[in-house]
Amino acid sequence: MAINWFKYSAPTTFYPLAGKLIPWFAISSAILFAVGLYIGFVVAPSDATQGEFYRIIFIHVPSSIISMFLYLIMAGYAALGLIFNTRLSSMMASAIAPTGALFAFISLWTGALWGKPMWGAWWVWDARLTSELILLFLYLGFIALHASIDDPRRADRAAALLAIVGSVNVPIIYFSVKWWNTLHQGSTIKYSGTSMHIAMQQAMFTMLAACWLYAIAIALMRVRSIILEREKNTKWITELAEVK
Amino acid sequence: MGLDIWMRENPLTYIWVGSYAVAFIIFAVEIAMVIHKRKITLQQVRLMREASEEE
Amino acid sequence: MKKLSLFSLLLLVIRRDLVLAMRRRADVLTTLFFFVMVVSLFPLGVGPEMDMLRKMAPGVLWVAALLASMLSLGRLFSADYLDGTLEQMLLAPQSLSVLVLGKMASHWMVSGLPLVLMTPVLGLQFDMSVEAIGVLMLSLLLGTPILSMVGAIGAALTLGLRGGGVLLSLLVLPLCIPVLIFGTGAVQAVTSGLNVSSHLSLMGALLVLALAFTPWVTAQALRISME
Amino acid sequence: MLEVSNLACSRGDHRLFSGLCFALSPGQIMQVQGANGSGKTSLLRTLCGFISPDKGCISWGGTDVRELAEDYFAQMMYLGHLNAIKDELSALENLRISAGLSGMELSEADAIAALRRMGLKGRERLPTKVLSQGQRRRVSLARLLVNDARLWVLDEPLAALDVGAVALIGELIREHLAGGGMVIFTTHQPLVVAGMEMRSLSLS
Repeated sequence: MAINWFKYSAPTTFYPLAGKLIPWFAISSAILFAVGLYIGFVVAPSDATQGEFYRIIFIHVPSSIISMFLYLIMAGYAALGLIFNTRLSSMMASAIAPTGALFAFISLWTGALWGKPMWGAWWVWDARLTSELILLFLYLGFIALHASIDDPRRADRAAALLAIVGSVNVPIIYFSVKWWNTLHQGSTIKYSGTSMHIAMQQAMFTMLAACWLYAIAIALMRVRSIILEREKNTKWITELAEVK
Repeated sequence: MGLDIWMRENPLTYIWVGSYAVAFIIFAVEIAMVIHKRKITLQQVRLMREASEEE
Repeated sequence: MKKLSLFSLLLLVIRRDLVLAMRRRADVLTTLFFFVMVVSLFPLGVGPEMDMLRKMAPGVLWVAALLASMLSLGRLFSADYLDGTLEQMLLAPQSLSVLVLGKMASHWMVSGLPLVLMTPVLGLQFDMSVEAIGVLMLSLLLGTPILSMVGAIGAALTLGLRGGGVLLSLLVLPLCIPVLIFGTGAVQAVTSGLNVSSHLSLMGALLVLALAFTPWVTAQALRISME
Repeated sequence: MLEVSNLACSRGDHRLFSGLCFALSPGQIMQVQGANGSGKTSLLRTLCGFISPDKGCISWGGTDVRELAEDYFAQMMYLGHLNAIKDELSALENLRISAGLSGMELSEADAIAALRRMGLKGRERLPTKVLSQGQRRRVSLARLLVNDARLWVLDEPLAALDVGAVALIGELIREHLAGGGMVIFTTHQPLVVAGMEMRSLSLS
């Protein structure tokens, strides 16, 4: 069956579709959070070396992973918007940015909380934490640039270019930070790795899925507001049920 | 040092209050902000529509 | 009338910007003074222990160079933007990327090269060894052009915006981190008796990469900002 | 040569014009008219490719200008509100550099001749910051003399000019049209081009 993807790339069809999808994503995200927390705190045993503290990784690792992927997805949407001049993809990019930044922040926060009992310091210049911090700066740069340009089209295009340059730079930054870290014999976060208990893995994957669904739901909610705002002069917006 | 000892004695509370609660508060704030934004935008759109209908 | 070749176009832009910089010397000198001053403030802030200063020197000089180049980046396109020359550049029938490359090159000669030349004096303030100063100069020589080139993208994106200068630093500084790491890493390697060629060749690779892509990206950014 | 079809352009939320169609053939001149804010400058900037239109197409010799890109830029020249001259440079340096930016190597003798024709005799080597507004505009307009572009896009070329200079511009445009050139311009002052039919396009 051939699906006409272009049909869904128009704000007119995407807006109601997103509205219908949001509750599903939100509800399944909430259920998975509950399941993940149950497995993570009740089923999974405490770790031999780290005691109970390792349980932070159920939120720390998913938020790190998601913050990195969201940057790439955001850059991808931004690039689509820049190249094919599609309005919706630029809107998606600016809807994803705040969520990505918040996940980066959560990852840093939980990383610090995990570091305190492990190393006795809130902040350690570990390669992964440092890269995460730089990632947060990149998100903030994207948001700040988008916010300081008044003309929405120029804002979209300028921020898109920045996101593309940033995503090309992310691997370079990551490897240089990693290299810098090994040079200075810094400590590197090591998770239980291969010896991870099956329940720990289940908890981690459930939480990861829950976070993904949350990120999708919130990004869709935000993009609906952006669509409303940008297209407020068009006819179809004034005919929407919620506007009347 | 008080915190260090307390932390070792109550690891689960430390984890819960320190990371999970913070994460969920952040999520809640984000959701509230998005809902608020939608309300404001809808209001604006309605105002625009009424203004154009009066013309 | 003769058609200009791309290379002579490049030289024309470089020469023009250098002449303009020479006629507005104050701008060039402020950047240099800023660099010297920031570097000189560090011993006052952290105390005069020579051991610690010697260890800190490469990082301090590199960060100061980074900040000094941010300071001058705001001017890279703004004068041309305000007097309309940028419009004419966008209509250049030859390559806009070449014009941009010329502007990057002259920006480096005006704001990067003086810092490199100033380094030995400042290195002595920090009691650095001769080899360390040599490597530091070499790493700055390879690295400051990258700062000018990556910075040009930010300068083009923030053209004509309110608070452009601060925003520019926010956008560009994270992108410059690898340069900082390899630059200071090279000096630390030489002081601890390790081989510096790997750091410097990585820096060289970054320079080649920047040369290949940044002029084009900056040209696109300028087109976006002129709309 | 220059064809514009169904062009629409907006600034922010505000639609400036839409469904704009016209064509310009060699030897023709067109004045864009309209009140302030009607989009005259935006139209000219769209023709230069600074602004990408919302809808419609601009073609040059039958090909979309976005495809031609630099080949199109080689055949047109734009004079905007801003003079594009540097205060620190002399009139001569300014003229030679702007010719250079448009890809031409201009000899000193040619540049001086052009500046003299613009009535700047004796001021060629002064820094432009000591010149008056009108004289600076003349330096900027001297580019018309040292360019072989076929299409001139002039935004308010007569601003700050005295009667003599206006007459001179009229003459320059007539020569350009006689040589098969095209001109599209905006103005708030009357411009007489002897013996040429002046077309007009009004934006409302």
